[in-house]
Amino acid sequence: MTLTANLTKNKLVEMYKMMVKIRLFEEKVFELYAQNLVPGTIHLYTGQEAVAVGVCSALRKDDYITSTHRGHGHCIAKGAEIKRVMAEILGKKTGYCKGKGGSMHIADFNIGMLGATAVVGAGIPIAAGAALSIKLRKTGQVVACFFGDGASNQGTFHEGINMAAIWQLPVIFVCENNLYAMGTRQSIAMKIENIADRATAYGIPGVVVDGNDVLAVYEAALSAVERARRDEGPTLIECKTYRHRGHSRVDPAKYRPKEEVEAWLAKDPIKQLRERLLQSTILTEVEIQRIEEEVSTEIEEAVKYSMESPYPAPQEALEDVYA
Amino acid sequence: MTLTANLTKNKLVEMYKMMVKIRLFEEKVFELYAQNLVPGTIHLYTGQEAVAVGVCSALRKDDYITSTHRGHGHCIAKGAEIKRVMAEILGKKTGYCKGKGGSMHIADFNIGMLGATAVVGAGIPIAAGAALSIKLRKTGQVVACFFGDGASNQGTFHEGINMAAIWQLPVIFVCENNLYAMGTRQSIAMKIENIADRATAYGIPGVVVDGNDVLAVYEAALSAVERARRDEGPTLIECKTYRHRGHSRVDPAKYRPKEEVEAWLAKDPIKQLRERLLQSTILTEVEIQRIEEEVSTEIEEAVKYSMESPYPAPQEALEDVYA
Amino acid sequence: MRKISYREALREALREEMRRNPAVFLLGEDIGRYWGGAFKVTDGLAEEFGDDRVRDTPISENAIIGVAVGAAITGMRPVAEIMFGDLTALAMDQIANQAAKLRYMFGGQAKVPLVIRTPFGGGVNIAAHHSQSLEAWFMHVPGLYVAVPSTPYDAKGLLKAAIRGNNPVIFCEHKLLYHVEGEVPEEDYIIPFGVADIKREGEDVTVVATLCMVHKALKAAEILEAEGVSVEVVDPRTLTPLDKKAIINSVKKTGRLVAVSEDCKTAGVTAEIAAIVAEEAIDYLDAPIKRVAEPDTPIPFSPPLEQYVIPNEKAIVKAIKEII
Amino acid sequence: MRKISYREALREALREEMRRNPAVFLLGEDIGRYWGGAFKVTDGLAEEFGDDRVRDTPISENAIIGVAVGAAITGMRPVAEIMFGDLTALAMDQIANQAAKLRYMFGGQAKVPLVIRTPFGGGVNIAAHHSQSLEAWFMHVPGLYVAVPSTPYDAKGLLKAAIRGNNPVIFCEHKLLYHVEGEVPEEDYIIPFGVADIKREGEDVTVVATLCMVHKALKAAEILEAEGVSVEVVDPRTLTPLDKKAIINSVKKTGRLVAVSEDCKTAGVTAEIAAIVAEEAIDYLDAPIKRVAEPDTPIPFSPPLEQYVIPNEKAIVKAIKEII
Ligand SMILES: Cc1ncc(C[n+]2csc(CCOP(=O)(O)OP(=O)(O)O)c2C)c(N)n1
Ligand SMILES: Cc1ncc(C[n+]2csc(CCOP(=O)(O)OP(=O)(O)O)c2C)c(N)n1
Ligand SMILES: [Mg+2]
Ligand SMILES: [Mg+2]
Repeated sequence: MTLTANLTKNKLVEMYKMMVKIRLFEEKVFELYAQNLVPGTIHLYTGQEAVAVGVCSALRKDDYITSTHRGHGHCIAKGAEIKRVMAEILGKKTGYCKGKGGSMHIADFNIGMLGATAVVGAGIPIAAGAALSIKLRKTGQVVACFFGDGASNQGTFHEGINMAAIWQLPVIFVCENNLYAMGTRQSIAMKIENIADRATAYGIPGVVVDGNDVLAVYEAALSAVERARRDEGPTLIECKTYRHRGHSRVDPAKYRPKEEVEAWLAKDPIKQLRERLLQSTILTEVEIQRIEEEVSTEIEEAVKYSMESPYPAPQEALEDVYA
Repeated sequence: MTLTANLTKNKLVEMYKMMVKIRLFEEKVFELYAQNLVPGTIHLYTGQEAVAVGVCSALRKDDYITSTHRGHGHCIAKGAEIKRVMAEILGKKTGYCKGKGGSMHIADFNIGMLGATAVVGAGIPIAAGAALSIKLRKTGQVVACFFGDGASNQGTFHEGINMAAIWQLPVIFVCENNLYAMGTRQSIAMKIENIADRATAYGIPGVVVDGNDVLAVYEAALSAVERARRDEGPTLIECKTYRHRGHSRVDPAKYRPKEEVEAWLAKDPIKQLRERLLQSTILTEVEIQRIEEEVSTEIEEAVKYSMESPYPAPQEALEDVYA
Repeated sequence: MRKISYREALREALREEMRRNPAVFLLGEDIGRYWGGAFKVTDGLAEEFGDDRVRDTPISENAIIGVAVGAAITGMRPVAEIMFGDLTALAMDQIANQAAKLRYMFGGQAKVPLVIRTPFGGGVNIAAHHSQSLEAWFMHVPGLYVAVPSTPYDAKGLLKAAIRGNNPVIFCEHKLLYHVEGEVPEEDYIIPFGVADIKREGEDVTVVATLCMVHKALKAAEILEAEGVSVEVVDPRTLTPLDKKAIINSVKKTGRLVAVSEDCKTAGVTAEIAAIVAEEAIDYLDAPIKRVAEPDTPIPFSPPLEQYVIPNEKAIVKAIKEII
Repeated sequence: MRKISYREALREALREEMRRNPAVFLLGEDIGRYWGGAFKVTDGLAEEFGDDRVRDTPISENAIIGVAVGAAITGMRPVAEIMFGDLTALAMDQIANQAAKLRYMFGGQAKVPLVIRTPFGGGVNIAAHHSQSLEAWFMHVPGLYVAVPSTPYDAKGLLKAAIRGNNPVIFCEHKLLYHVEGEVPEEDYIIPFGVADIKREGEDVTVVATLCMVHKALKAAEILEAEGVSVEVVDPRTLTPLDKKAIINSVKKTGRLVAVSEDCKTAGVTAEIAAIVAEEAIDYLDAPIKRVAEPDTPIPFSPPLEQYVIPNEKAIVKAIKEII
């Protein structure tokens, strides 16, 4: 991992801090889950932090993102308040969706986070539509659309990216290839190695990037975003990465060979960036320590806030069906 | 167009005759339609005969095909009786589907014609499924799946071909690229020129072939079929062709430039084969004349048969819902 | 008042709303300058508004709706056309799981001002994949509105209301109605959703019908008038929201209900109409409820078969007579 | 008799039918050796029958069904799993337009022996995209059968019947039933489609319920027994074909009907049940029909919200009391 000339020290530190925030947030969610405090299921983002942070760091505040069942990281990287993310995950009235959405459906329209859909692949045409809207309204925004390797086998991938391509829409398609869709290895579900090669089918560029190298992700995203903003159309970016935990809840992920897991844990994106920042003396051990403390404090506050928040009143279930 | 060593004289003459049969059949359907004798709509195959005939000539009798709204040619090429095809188009009880299906839903399971679906692209996973069945039953058959350029933008194309690829199924995907989906030029609906390039996305071979050259189609199909029969998996074959008439019924096809139409009419697949057969003295003018007469007679008989056939009784509408 | 066709009424609604609000745009297969829509509803609009606002799409129904959803939640007002109602089956995820539910899932953050126009119904011999009536599927999806205009007047007023509204609407047209003419004022008007129209007043029996069936019910009413039976024809105009009150009030007056719809009988539109009355107005009934609908079969191709399954005025007359 | 869970009963049915007939095979996402199905129904089957017959698929719902259709019409007997019932929306074209209609369109040439297993229902806090009950959509599709087993016994017998039959079946399971135990004989048996089961006999009111709601209806019946009200609980077991006779006979006896289902009320399962009785047995009714179902909202995530929308025994008791 080399540091890039494009990034100020501040930005690098911000990115590092954001990755730590996502990591510690997710570990806290896991902890709460283990204590039976989180209803339903959860899909943690640990291990993939470099993707959300690398991509969102290349976006403007008013740019949009769309997200998935594994979306906490995307929300936080786009700038969501973690206390409201946590409150939503706990089903509280103070959550972003008033408890109606939960972990799999967080949205914050104020920061351009257009929401997570739990139907795998369904966000792809929606992202293309937001990009069409941008183009028609001429606002110069860009959309980043996150989805997994598994999602790339859905019809929506084909139809949605094709439409974005023909209309040259300002959207970047970010495939987080963490090698598995639940217990299904990529090689069981497709014959090709690089999902980025599917870009050929639509006449758009496809790029493979080390998804555990936040700077590489950032650079790839930035150039795709700039391309989109120049009205040159979409790019498909495949980020090779790995989830540290099982797919959801209680999945022990026994389908993954031990050596594979270890190899990927050794490539932990946060550790990699930390080492680089230390080496290049952008951060000291003490500063790193301080960042972790700050983040931990913020998370503790978020937990406190969301634990103390009330549940919605039952009849609120009847609200928000129609505008 | 060069004649291929693989083909006996007999087979060449048969292929020629089959193309003529489809052409004259379709012109007869058009005539009947103009006389208000055909209910509903029709999508004629004229101009594309080389595709159905080239492909079906490479198949065994017990191989399967799936078809589309533009399916008369596929049926006939696979060996359907034209009188029963015509009867179905006219809504008669003697038709292949007892009048329940009509032009867009002809099937003849006895000859491996697994039927036409009028939902564009829907036949693609169905064909893959028939191929899976073959593989599980170990019968050594192959499936040929016909669909249009427009269909290649459907999610079913992506999902169905991907599944066929990963399971290495004995199916050949035949895209009849006639440049238009209704009034929509290919270039409006996709950025790429060769639909065959989409094969890359699935890790299977993609081949472009002159769809107006029946021998080229035959060769491409044959090698794909042999590959499939060797259990090496699917191939995507794109046949560049053109429909001579409008999309359906009364479409005057004004969206097509005159020069384009003329250029393609000059490449008429039947004319091309006829010239070649004459040149190589495989057929004489007289024999060609005789073939046309034979075919015309057969078609007149089919018309008579189907015109004289009764309509189904109204209450038959209630039959065949469940097995 | 001038008369125009249902098709023209729809086109006028689109044109007026596109002029009125630049956020309104159209997308769908072959709706643009090369074809003008399979049923010519959008004919000429690309010429006025350009290809950007009258956008031809690839054959990708699920993405057409998905793209429209994405545009709708970010400030546009898309009107998507699905060429045949049967093909909504390909887009059910984006319609029922995304368009209809995003607002709710996101706690009210999203607004989804999206209209999906699509023609349902049989009668033109294009068989099982191009002839269904699937309104009931959409009635069963909270978060969606369902419009079912039977006349040019209703078509225009409802479509304008749909486009100006902030909720996703399945706007159900009918292939056999496009050429039907009727009075339509030149002035701007909208028809609010959830307000039924009594298409004919009567005393002896209430017929609730939609789309083509309104016209067949009116014919049945005329036939029966000669026999001294007075039929009230209630056209809900939107199935969601449904003007229950109008239906119940009519049944209170007549004491008899025949629910008529072109869809398959089981779990169809008429089931819901019947159930509402059985729940909320059973005491006013003087006879069993009757449903007139298609038998539970796909739509066959051959004309005599198709005519057999599509309900006609005779079937309505028969049903009425059975409970009079 | 030995007791096993609903999940085990389903697995046994699959195992026995796979042993019995080599044409039976399974396909779906994560049903194979690495996961054994999201709800573990197929756990262990890949080990016995191999990956070819217990086939993991990509995340491609429409093609899963399409592939199954192609296999079914060429001699195989696929059992496809759609991981969550909500995702049938992605496969509606292959389910409703292809699987259900091919036989008819082709004039009876095709046989489509295809079973689609999928879990519906809420109660586990996984929100709007993983909790719906969509049986009514499928009841509205002629050519399909719809099974709704409420007990391990029914689950096994109906699944075996589904696999041996020659028609496409949507086999609706319920997430909250998988762990429920009940008596299941060791011997081979099948339960024919279209035969309701009176889960409890009673005199005063008929409750028609399916899936989880059968158990809640039985609880309601117990509660009311203490108050001297005798409730009959009719479980149709299959919604298509529907045992109308059993429902009507019960209503003839009790004079009262409460239809209960977990789906959204409008145009849902209870609408059809109510409509049938309003058409065919209204004269036997001593009170209005009642429907107990979910309000017309998507399923919310937060536990108090979700509990509010899912019908429970209290709601059933209340509805019964309103008409007693
Ligand atoms: C259309 C659809 N099919 C199946 C599921 C169940 N499911 C939830 S997540 C998941 C795996 C997704 O894999 P991938 O896209 O690679 O994302 P990842 O979980 O690896 O982040 C599946 C199958 C779903 N939610 N939506
Ligand atoms: C899924 C679907 N969308 C739209 C239609 C309406 N339609 C019928 S044929 C057709 C064009 C198909 O184009 P292509 O696949 O290129 O086949 P061609 O007609 O050129 O043979 C369309 C849009 C349909 N039948 N199915
Ligand atoms: Mg993955
Ligand atoms: Mg074409």
